[in-house]
Amino acid sequence: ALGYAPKYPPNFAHFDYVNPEAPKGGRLVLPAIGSFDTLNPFTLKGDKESGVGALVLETLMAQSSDEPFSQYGLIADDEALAPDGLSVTFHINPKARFQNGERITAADVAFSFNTLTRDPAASPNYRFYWTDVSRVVVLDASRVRFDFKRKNAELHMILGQLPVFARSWIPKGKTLADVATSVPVGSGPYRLAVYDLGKRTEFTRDLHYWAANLPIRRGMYNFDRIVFRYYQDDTARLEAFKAGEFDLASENVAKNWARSYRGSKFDDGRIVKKELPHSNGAGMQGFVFNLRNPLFHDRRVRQALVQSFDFEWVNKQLFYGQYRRSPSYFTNSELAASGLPTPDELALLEPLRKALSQEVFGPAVVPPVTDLSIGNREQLKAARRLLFKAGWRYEGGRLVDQNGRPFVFEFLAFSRAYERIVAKWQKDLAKIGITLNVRVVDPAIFQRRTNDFAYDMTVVVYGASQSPGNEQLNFHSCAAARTPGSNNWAGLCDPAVDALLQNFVHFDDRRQLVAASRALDRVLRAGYYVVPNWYLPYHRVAWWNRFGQPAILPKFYDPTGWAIETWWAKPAAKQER
Amino acid sequence: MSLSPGRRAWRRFKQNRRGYISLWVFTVLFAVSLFAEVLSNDKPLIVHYGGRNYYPILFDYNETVFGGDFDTPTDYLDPYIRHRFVIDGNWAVYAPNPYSYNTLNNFTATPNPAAPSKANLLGTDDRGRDVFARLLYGFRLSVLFALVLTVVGTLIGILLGAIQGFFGGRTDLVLQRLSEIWGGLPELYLLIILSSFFNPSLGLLLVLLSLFGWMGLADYVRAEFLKNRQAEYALAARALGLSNPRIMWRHLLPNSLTPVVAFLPFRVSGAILALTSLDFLGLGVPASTPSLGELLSQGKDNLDAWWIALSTFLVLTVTLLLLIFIGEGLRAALDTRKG
Amino acid sequence: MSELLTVEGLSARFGQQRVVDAVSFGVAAGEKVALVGESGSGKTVTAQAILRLNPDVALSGTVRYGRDELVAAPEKRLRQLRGREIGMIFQEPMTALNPVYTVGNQIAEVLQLHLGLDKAAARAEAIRLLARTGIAEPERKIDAFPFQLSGGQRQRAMIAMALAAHPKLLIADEPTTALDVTVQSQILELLADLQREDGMAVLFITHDLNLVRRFADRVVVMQAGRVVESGAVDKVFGQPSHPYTRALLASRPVPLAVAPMEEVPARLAARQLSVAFTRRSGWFRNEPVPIVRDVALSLPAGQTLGIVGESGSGKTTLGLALMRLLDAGAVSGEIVLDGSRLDALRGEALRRARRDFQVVFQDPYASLSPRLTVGEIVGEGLALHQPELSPAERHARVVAMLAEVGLDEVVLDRYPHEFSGGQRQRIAIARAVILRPKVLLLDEPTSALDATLQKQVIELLLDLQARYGISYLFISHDLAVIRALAHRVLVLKGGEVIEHGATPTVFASPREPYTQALLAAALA
Amino acid sequence: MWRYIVKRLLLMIPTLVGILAITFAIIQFVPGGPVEQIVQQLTRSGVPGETAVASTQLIKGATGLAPDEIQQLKKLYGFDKPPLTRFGEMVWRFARFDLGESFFHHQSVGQLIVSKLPVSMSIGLWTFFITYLVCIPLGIAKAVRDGSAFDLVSSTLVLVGYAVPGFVLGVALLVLFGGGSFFELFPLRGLTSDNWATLPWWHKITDYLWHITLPITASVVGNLAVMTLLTKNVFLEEIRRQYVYTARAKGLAERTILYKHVFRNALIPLVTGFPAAFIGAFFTGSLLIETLFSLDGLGLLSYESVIRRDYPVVMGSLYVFTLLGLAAKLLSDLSYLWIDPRVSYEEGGQ
Ligand SMILES: Nc1ncnc2c1ncn2[C@@H]1O[C@H](COP(=O)(O)OP(=O)(O)OP(=O)(O)O)[C@@H](O)[C@H]1O
Ligand SMILES: Nc1ncnc2c1ncn2[C@@H]1O[C@H](COP(=O)(O)OP(=O)(O)OP(=O)(O)O)[C@@H](O)[C@H]1O
Ligand SMILES: [Mg+2]
Ligand SMILES: [Mg+2]
Repeated sequence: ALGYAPKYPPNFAHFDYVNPEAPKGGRLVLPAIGSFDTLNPFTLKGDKESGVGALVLETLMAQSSDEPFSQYGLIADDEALAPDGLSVTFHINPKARFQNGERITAADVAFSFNTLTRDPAASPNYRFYWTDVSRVVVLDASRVRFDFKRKNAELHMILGQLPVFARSWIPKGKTLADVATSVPVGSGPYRLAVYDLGKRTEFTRDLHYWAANLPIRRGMYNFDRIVFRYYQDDTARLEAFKAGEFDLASENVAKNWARSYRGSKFDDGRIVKKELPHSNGAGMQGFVFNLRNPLFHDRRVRQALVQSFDFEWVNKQLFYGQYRRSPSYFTNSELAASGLPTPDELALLEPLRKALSQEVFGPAVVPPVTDLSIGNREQLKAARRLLFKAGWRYEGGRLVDQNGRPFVFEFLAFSRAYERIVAKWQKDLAKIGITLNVRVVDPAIFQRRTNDFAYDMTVVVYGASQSPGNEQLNFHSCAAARTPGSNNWAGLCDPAVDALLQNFVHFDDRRQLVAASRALDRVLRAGYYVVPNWYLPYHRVAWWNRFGQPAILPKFYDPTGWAIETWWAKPAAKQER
Repeated sequence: MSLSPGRRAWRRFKQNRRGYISLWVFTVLFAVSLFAEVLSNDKPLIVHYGGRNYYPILFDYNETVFGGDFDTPTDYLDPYIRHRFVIDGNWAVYAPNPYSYNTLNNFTATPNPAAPSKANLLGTDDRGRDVFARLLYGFRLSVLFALVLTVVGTLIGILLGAIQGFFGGRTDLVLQRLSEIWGGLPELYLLIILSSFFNPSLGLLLVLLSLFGWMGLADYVRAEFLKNRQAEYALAARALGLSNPRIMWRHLLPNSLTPVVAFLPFRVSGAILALTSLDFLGLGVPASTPSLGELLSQGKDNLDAWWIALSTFLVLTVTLLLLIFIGEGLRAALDTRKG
Repeated sequence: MSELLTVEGLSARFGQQRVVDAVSFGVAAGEKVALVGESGSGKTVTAQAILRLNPDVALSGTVRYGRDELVAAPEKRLRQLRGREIGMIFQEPMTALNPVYTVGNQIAEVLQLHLGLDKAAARAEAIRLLARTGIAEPERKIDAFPFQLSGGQRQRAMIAMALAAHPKLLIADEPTTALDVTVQSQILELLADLQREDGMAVLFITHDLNLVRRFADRVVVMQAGRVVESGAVDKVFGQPSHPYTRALLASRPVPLAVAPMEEVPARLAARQLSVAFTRRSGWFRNEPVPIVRDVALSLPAGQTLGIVGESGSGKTTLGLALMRLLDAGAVSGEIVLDGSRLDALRGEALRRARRDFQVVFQDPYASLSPRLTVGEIVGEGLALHQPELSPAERHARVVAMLAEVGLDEVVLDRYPHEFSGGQRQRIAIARAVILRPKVLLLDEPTSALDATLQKQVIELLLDLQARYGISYLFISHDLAVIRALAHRVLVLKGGEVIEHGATPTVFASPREPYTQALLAAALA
Repeated sequence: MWRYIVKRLLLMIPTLVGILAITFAIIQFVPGGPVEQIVQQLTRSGVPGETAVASTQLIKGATGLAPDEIQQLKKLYGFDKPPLTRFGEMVWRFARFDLGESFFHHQSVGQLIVSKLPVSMSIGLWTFFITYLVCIPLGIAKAVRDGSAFDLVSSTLVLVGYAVPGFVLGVALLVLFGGGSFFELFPLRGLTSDNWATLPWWHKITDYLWHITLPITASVVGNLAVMTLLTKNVFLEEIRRQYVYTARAKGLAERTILYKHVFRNALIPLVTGFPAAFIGAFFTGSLLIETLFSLDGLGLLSYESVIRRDYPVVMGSLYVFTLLGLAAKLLSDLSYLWIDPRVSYEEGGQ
């Protein structure tokens, strides 16, 4: 665990969110989007298959789904972080076997690591992921050590996520690219049985799965067969679901959820439609102000614009009221600040008091709420007051600055969807004399322009995990603001923020991390760098009613993974069609 | 019996009842759409406020004029403002359909797209704009756009096809190759490049689509000319000493128009649809521009909101049918061997 | 004799316009009936009405063939009769043949359809038929497309097609217009043979009264859509009762005195003129086929050069070559017009020069743009070459010109397909003559005209020649016309000039046996 | 003749090089090259859907790629060489029919195209044939009965078919017959069933036909109108010519007259559309249908390669299809000569 005591004791029986008595058998058919042309999940090129990574391959450590970041032994049954924090040693479970029956050795681990970080055909993500690892040393058959370049609080955990495959998979002298269409030799619970490139894969449960009786696997992976079917089109996918071609659909468009998941099959209970709560961190999605544009330098201007956005209308009229406003950069988690600062937070904020606005020390800033029955006239008036204070005035029906230049800015979007979402705001802004233009561009151009920060405003997500870290620097630091292609979309460069960001580089326990996150959250929110959007605190899922689910939901999960891992087929239910 | 060729052509056109009626219907529809501003507008035609008359359809008035808060042009559909128009002897006359093509109906009760109701006869689109208003304006814009595009494309196509077919030989070889190269250009990339420089607009699309729109037709005209230039009447025309352009124009062209006329209606409707075809790249016209294409793509994205796709589809089909029937009439008018 | 075909009160209308009005006549089995009448009198429409070929025409009355009534008969029954029982020869062989199939294919089609021959047999039979119509090298011509044949050859292909299935009744619309006398008599003999063999009856339309006299048993005279007189040939021709018939008979072309030859400088001269068409033989080879060889000729100003020769001898080709209307690649030799080289002219210069030499094509129908009105067709050259004329003047000139060829002003806005064969020929003449060129090529200009009109046209031509000094290149197989008109004649055979001299000389003492034969047949 | 063909074949080379050169040049200016695409794919951050999908993973990759990594990527894709060199290499490869390697797929461009052929052929060829097989007789029948009720009704039907946008029709078919909401008659995806390989051959055929029914219906319906009306117009133009009377006088059946005599005269305009229709059937026509029915064909491939800037695929398929297109065009030009003996490609008009 990272900075806290793990929930499960060393000899626990099973995870809470599984049914240890779940019957084995049956089949689960799942949809996948697009197509695949490679069975090798590691290469840079190629459309990836959906199941191999999760079903055939296993990692050194396994993560539980009801804790922020805790790992339990899987291929490695023990892990030891060196006292100086500059290396970690994993001990390989002697029972660990590849699907071909060979023992998993330290050499396989090292080989996997080296392949992923050195093979030119591998996705550079792996290199980047473990960039702080200087080398891997095979100590003996069952022990392997990773040396670090510098101290890094989470690196040993991140190494626990290393997928391990057998050396025999890649013949000598070949690279990952040469084995693009051969399945990695892994140690996972399923074997790939049949595949039809681009269309379908079918996995069968490995009856000799070595880890079947480990506590972290008890009650899990209950299906005998798991099938992925590939769909290119969403409408077709939905129809196929309703026709029973696959078993589980999760929906991420509000309108579809409200309008398309209907019909007799839903009414008579053949298909279950559920909203499953989760605690996944939602981070912050929002319309970000590009501070590189002087137009947005004044905090009051930004605040005015935040004021003028009528989320309640958007949510009701466009999203069927399904979303909730994101108040925080760590929405939907304990990392989000609320109310007045706690002593822990104050301890971090107090030293910076001079550099911070007073608002930071008050209750955490929340976005305004409109009363739908009367509209947002009052919010608009408030926004106008702020603009007046910032020196703007009216001339010829438009808002202008001291020099008579009108207030015009452009919203850069990569899809028509945002044009729609912004339309109402556009209209409201017009009411207070501001012109908002929406520019929809091709994704490639969007990428190019976001890399160059060539926009006034665009929509972004500040992603947040349960365990924030370095990425926060990339989001908010001055250094990142100057680096093209970084994620500091706002161009935020504030010494106080930079100081707070240091808390993510070193921390000793989770409490510190929570305080650091909340302190940062307060400062960012008081700076009005984004117009907060919304998030969904539950998964929108529907499934054919022929499966059993454990009584307890995990906290952090995605529906498909949850189904694969913990569901079982109801024995009586008809499986085949 | 002795009527000028033009009159006779017109008579032949009229004899084609379907084409003639279609022409009338189409003209009337188009004429009506030219008055869209009066029929469908979020600005009242006339407002009587505080003892004075205002004409919002012609002039912009700030909200403060009507006792509102903002020093910006009035939103006349805002209940706050509407309320002010019914008290104190004030009144306002709204257009029959009180929405313009870009009017968000803030106040629909149901989420957007909203089904047809009293407030929005044909429902609203996915961001709350009145479908009827968009159809009306969209029809006008699309038809205009399509007509211009068709005329330009057809003229270029005929010209180049005629030259290739008539002169044959080297002219044909060279022009054909050039147009092959031209046709091989990655249109999509050109659009992407252009759209990274310019904001997409109708004009830009018009230019681009005309640049590529002539090619198919040119091949047909070329084929007809290749065939007809060997006819004896062409030889006779040459014997008269007519110049090449004149032979092409007077003698060959009228006899080579069959494919042109057959394609004409499809070119018009194709141009209407072309407005959407680039939407998925964000290269189409901005969604604020009312076009049938935009509606259609909305219909696609909101299939269960059947009123969008259905009404657009009906308008398109009717337009197309009218165009085709007019096209048939035109064909009959050009067919001197009948009537 | 029992009547094979009875036409009773047949009327035909195009729209409002009634062009055939209550026509009645009959044809008995084995009988030869001639249908005569001035150009545009409705002969062709009547003939086509019998088989109901033209869907645009509204018919009334009865046509009885054997036991069938044809005006109301179902299509299916008509189909059985067409081609098998009743054969049809069309007036304009160029447009009547399908341009994209070889003539062999088109003849064989009838044989396969009606006689059930297989492919090879049909082909052999087609060759035999072509040979019987007097086409040289029928094995080769059978694979020719219509455009590769001369006017006379096309006409004979058409005849072969009509006779292929041994019909009981043959309707022949001007079957010999493009044929010279020798071939003509050959064809007539063929018809007579078939009549003897199969008892075939013939309804034939012609303006050649000589032919009627020689060939027909009975004659029906039409005028303006009505039958004005009918009966046995001897009787009708002996004592014509109707004034129109009398007029018709009276207007045989009389030899006109040809002014004695004086030595005038040549207006048009050619030396070593040769034409060779390339024939596509398969994909790989282009085979040159020489059509005209080393022709030398000279045409003095204000005079007429008659070009005669059997069908397919290259007259049309020679004429077109002189007029610079063939692809430059196909023609070699020198052409001189008024002292300047015509063969060297190109582009714009050639175009401007064209005012001075005009053409009347052998097949007038094909040479008229289908989508231009007669007014436009005739006025076009004027507009181009005399732009100084105001539209009103031009209109007046066009109307006057049309009147001179016997067409009324009302036709100005009609399209070529709305005319009869003879009317179209006159339109073509009007188009060329209106420009008053220096040289005019007339390719069988009077073949479709009845005697009255023929005379009128010839007089017009002579008058123009006298007034404006126009030189004519006059291609015709009608030696009477040649003798009436031409100062000199040139006899072509197989593409070569075999005789060339002053008309009286050549006519009086033909040197070559071919010319002798020709003359003997023509002036018998 | 032979000379003309040779000339045309030789001219294909400059044409091809011209097209490739211009496209290549244009590509240099297209914003957002493959490296950017890859980087975006790798980092996949900052770009939300409707709402941020809540993450269960550590956001680690979300820190962007280091500049030297990007340099490496560029090298991997050969962007370190100057454009002219790259173009030269490409043309040389193309000359040997080596189409190169895809940026994003593991296959060579050649393999990629070949692997998508079954789908494209299925949709393309069937659509092509059915379209012509329906349109020509229908167009002829309409020409013969011009102005009749039959004419009106059939016009309206094909036009409605034309006006229904392909995707609407496709979706409608899917929803109606796919079994999700209404009738369960046809499968929703793919060319064949999952167990196709195990079926006896006659079942293979029926299974295949069963699968392609919906996609082909969707793609045919919209195609009918243009061809039908073109056929009708061309026939109307020809049907009143003199040679038709001659054919009729021979006693030929109306069918024979239409399908033999008139048809050949009317064929040129019909054949003119062939190359475009043929290439279109493979190359562009079926993107929507392909996605809708999860058929992995060339339409999708070429669209995706454009969007993803997979330049080797863009150029490779451009090359192949241009070549095919040029060949098809040559064939159609040659067919003119066969159809109408009067046509020639000699210099005309002086
Ligand atoms: N399609 C048509 N539309 C209108 N009028 C027509 C049409 N075809 C022929 N006519 C007219 O009908 C009349 C009779 O024509 P027809 O062809 O029968 O004459 P004809 O006796 O054969 O003359 P010719 O000896 O010159 O061939 C002519 O006056 C002609 O102008
Ligand atoms: N385009 C062509 N291609 C090949 N051969 C041709 C072509 N045109 C004409 N011919 C041939 O040339 C020969 C001469 O034809 P031409 O038309 O000059 O004859 P003509 O003397 O005018 O005969 P007619 O009196 O029958 O009109 C014929 O045998 C014909 O088959
Ligand atoms: Mg006639
Ligand atoms: Mg001739």
